[in-house]
Amino acid sequence: MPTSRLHSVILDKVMEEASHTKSFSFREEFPVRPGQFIMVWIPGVEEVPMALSQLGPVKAITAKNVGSSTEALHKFKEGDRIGVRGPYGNSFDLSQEHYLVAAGGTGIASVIAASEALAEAGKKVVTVFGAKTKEDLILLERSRKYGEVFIATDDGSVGYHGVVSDLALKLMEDRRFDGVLACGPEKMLQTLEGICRQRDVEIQVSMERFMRCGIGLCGSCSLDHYLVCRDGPIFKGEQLVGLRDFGHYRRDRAGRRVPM
Amino acid sequence: MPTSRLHSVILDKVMEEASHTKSFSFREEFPVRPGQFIMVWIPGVEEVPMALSQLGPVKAITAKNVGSSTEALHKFKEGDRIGVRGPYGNSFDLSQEHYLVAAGGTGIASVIAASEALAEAGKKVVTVFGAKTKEDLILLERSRKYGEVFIATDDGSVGYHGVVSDLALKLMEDRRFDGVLACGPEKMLQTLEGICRQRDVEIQVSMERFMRCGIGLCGSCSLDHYLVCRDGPIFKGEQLVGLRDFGHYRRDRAGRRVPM
Amino acid sequence: MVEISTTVGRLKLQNPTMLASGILGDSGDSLLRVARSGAGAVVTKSIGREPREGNPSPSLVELEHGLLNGIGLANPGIDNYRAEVEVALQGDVPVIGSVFAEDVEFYGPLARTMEVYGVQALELNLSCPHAEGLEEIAGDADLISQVTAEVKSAVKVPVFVKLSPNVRDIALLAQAAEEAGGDGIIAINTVKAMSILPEVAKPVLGQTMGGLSGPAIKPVGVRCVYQIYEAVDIPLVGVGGVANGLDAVEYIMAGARAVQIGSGIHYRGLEVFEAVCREIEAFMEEHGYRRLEEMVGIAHE
Amino acid sequence: MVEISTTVGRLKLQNPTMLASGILGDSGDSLLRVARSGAGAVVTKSIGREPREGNPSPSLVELEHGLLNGIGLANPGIDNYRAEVEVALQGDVPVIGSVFAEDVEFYGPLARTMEVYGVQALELNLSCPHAEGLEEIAGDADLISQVTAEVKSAVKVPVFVKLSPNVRDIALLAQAAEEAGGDGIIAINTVKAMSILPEVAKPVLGQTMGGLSGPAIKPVGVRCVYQIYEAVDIPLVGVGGVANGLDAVEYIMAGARAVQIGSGIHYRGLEVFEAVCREIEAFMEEHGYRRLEEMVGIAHE
Ligand SMILES: Cc1cc2nc3c(=O)[nH]c(=O)nc-3n(C[C@H](O)[C@H](O)[C@H](O)COP(=O)(O)OP(=O)(O)OC[C@H]3O[C@@H](n4cnc5c(N)ncnc54)[C@H](O)[C@@H]3O)c2cc1C
Ligand SMILES: Cc1cc2nc3c(=O)[nH]c(=O)nc-3n(C[C@H](O)[C@H](O)[C@H](O)COP(=O)(O)OP(=O)(O)OC[C@H]3O[C@@H](n4cnc5c(N)ncnc54)[C@H](O)[C@@H]3O)c2cc1C
Ligand SMILES: Cc1cc2nc3c(=O)[nH]c(=O)nc-3n(C[C@H](O)[C@H](O)[C@H](O)COP(=O)(O)O)c2cc1C
Ligand SMILES: Cc1cc2nc3c(=O)[nH]c(=O)nc-3n(C[C@H](O)[C@H](O)[C@H](O)COP(=O)(O)O)c2cc1C
Ligand code: FES
Ligand code: FES
Repeated sequence: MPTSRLHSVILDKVMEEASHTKSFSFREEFPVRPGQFIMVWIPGVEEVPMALSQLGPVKAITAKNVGSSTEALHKFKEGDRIGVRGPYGNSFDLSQEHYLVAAGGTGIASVIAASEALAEAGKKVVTVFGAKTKEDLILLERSRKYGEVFIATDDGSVGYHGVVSDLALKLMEDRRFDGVLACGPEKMLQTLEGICRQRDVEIQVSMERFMRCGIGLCGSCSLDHYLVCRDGPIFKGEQLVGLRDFGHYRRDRAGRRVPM
Repeated sequence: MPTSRLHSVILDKVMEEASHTKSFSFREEFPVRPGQFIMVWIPGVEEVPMALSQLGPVKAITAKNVGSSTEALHKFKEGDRIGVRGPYGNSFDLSQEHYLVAAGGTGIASVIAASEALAEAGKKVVTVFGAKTKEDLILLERSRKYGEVFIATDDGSVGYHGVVSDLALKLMEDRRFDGVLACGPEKMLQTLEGICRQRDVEIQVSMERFMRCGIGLCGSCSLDHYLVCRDGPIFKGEQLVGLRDFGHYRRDRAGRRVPM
Repeated sequence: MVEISTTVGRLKLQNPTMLASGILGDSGDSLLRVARSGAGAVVTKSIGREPREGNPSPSLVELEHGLLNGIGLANPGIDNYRAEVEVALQGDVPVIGSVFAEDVEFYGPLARTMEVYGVQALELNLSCPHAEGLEEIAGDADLISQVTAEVKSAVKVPVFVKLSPNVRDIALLAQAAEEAGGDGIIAINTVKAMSILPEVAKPVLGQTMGGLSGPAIKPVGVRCVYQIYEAVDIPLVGVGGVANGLDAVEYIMAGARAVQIGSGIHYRGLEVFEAVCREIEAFMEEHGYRRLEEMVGIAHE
Repeated sequence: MVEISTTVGRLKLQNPTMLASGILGDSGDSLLRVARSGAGAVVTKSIGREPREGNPSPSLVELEHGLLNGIGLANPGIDNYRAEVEVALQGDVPVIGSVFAEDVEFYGPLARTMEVYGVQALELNLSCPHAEGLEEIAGDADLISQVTAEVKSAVKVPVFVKLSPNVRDIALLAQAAEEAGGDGIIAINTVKAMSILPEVAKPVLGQTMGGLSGPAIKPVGVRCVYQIYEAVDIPLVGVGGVANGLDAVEYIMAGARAVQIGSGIHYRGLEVFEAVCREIEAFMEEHGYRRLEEMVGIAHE
């Protein structure tokens, strides 16, 4: 797998998505499935895992400026080079017909490729998308191409005033979905997992953990006995039931188990 | 090329060919062309280049007991393991119709695969085979399967009393050959090359030099600017014309150019 | 039926494969999972006195013929590690506690704490090529002897000393460990190396230099084990580039009584332990060996 | 058009590729052929005082990720080598004479004789991992400094010192060579290694241990060049696993002003020199470098 080794790509376009979020696209052909991620190296800075928010011949990542690496990345322009390796991890199982896609914040970046694949396969997608405020809404236009979109904001600046899981619950009370795909803050995922379990709807969530290697060796990304980079990032609800860490603990850079 | 790396094979049969010569066969499938050689490791002893005297699914080498490695090899029995790597080197060009195959001593081992290939392709092969004495004649029966065989012995104990190059010349005076394939002592090859040049017959000879690597790196096998292991072991007459070393010098283990 | 159980001094192993230190070893759950995947023993991540965040990323990348890592001994620190050992111990195979320190004097207490946590043996990491302080110990026979002696007097479980190949004469260092009472030698740690990505004109690892592991270093590891076998009488464990049964046999014939596997997990998944065992057995059957022991060191004959 | 000519101290090279010592280097005809295949310079086989038959075979085998050799410095001896140098000099590229000796005091006279034969520079092999005597010099800064100083006082042509990676601190040894007047450092020689063929339970090399070259050692070579670049001011030549233009660029960015190629010939034939040059040019064009010099050491920035 030549592309899986660290190599560089030239940024094709840098797109402002929202106040603190940008998408970065690059041209490279490699086989990849919705839900997989790559390791993105900002040369001279650090390397972070990022979902592929676009999977065609032109790939893209969508990053929110929240810390040192993403801040550095946000300074990158068209024509600059970043290092990439991957794709890594497993992918969403999209074998059902009718999906609810639930995303919180930049979590949308991890699920939008699944929405696109579903739409392309002629399946039905409904998106519920939550953010703190109106300015944080990203990838909306693209999402709308794949199906209906419902919005929730913490401050009520647009759409439903409240958290995305509540909005998702309302939708699920109205309609029947075969499956839910979700990515966002872990508390949200935990709530959604509970809802789906109760309603007997299959849920798949994309998890995030601190990652060093991305290939199942360093152990940085452990979630109980799972390695998020290799066994995940996509987990079925049933895999998460009973885990000590899910929604409660993460591992820090030193490998300490710390409360979320 | 997995088989080209050193590995072991089990000796399938050990056949007494003549007083001091044995053939050792082993089963292994790999692509090989007439004239190529392998490196044969006698574990615990040394490694020597050997022609493949048989090329089918069962391969064979034919070795005369002349020194330390071949003496050790001669003690090996069916079921023992030897190390092999290869095949290495170039091969005979067999594109003509009517060949004279000239062999001296164990040199027959290097050309018999070519005779077989020619016969199988329905081409005409005449073999002239020279040896010191009757007891040294080897692979005769096989040679006869592929065409007429003429014999020369230094002591006249059978066949023509004299050297193989004289016998070859006589044959060439009687008949027209499109090409000559030869392997044997270098003086014999030199004589044959001269004869062929004069008569405008294409000659290909299989050369021997001390070899360490067999893959064109160590330089042990140099013949002027050629590497016998990589550019050879098969050389066309025209490649040898004008060389300082051909027929005159070889390189010893230290890389010294020494007279033959 | 052939017998692949083995012993490394007092340590009895159902099979000769162990998880190498630093791979998946910071969490007890992962160690347990590896144990259940068929490893004959598991070695913990090298644990130090304090939590340590390690080097900036990238800290593990795949190269063409091996892996390059500059993790820099990130670890949760000994005080946070009790729970992990306790989980790992549920695996019913020996858990070997790896420890490291920047100063010779800290090895004893660290080792003692690990022993209290319940590990069946200790591994002294004297050899990480990309963590400050450790490189000095790695090449110094006196320091190695001092560390080994201190740990030996602090604990009762067997003490194995893990050596670095980035030295002039590894056999000499193994002798120092033996003389100081070490119960076994683990060889080798990673080979000091680096990689540059030409397109961005920068070293790939955040820390610039790191350690090479995987297939590229197997011939170096086999050489080290072979040399050490001729120099000491204590048992050896081979590590470096083992990914299949023949790799393991090579180490065993060079003198190892067991092998550790790290990068091999990348190439073959967690099934590598099971697979290596089955491949060793197949080899032994084909070649008429009945007990693994018969192969130990026979390449020296 | 980009410019790949380079200099290594006083030595001017039309391109940055050289034949590494010991590959095809015992015959002048072969050196000439390599020169005509496009190498920017050729290094002779390491020549000693007496003819030397080398180690028992097998002495060069292909492993999965590199080559393992235990040739053991077989060479015709200095007295038989004049004719070879004379032929090699017809190639119109610099011929660098490599010499070795078992004793420090013999380096000077050997080097002087090579100079008389007409070589444009000398390379001191202080680093063969499988020839007795040499291993000792390889790891000893004092001996390296002594050899370098003696050769410097014996000859006028530039003197390059070739170092071994089988040491604790290669940068320290490079400093010793620099302080003693060395005009450049060549790094690295092969990595000490061995291989066992399980089916016959024997080491593969006739001499048991040998040196690993080729792709497996590139990350080690790049690391050494990078370390040495930070420690000395004299020019460096990188060697170890170069088979394509990007390999060469990696060494250059680590600090080398030229590269040597040995095992690469196995992987790509004698065309490797031409090919590497074209690939370096293509890389430079794509990335906007005009002169090779602009890339030297930039991974340190
Ligand atoms: C499989 C996977 C896929 C991912 N996909 C994406 C993606 O598509 N887009 C994306 O932006 N990030 C994604 N992340 C997170 C990403 O890897 C980084 O952790 C994040 O971008 C912050 O990196 P940083 O170095 O800039 O921040 P740091 O300096 O590491 O952190 C700064 C602060 O931000 C907090 N923080 C870390 N991550 C996040 C986050 N995701 N959201 C909010 N706060 C955070 C930290 O807790 C810290 O307080 C993904 C992570 C994983 C494991
Ligand atoms: C491409 C190639 C193919 C070869 N094919 C064969 C082959 O099919 N069968 C075979 O037997 N050998 C073959 N040889 C020669 C073989 O490699 C050995 O050199 C030879 O077998 C002697 O090895 P040894 O170690 O036993 O003898 P050594 O101990 O090396 O030599 C003992 C003595 O025998 C002499 N001697 C070396 N080679 C020969 C020879 N071929 N005939 C007569 N005297 C010799 C030496 O000069 C020396 O005096 C081939 C060589 C090459 C380069
Ligand atoms: C990601 C990674 C982390 C490592 N961490 C440690 C460590 O903490 N302690 C240690 O002694 N060795 C550590 N090592 C070295 C391994 O234990 C092992 O010696 C080396 O990787 C060679 O084995 P391999 O080729 O099977 O990987 C680490 C290796 C890797 C690849
Ligand atoms: C067959 C062979 C012979 C060698 N002989 C010598 C030698 O005589 N002197 C020397 O300094 N290095 C010798 N070397 C080492 C090479 O010059 C070079 O340093 C090493 O092979 C690494 O480069 P590579 O990976 O391009 O082969 C030899 C290497 C090989 C493979
Ligand atoms: S990130 Fe290293 S194991 Fe998952
Ligand atoms: S045998 Fe080594 S170059 Fe021919």
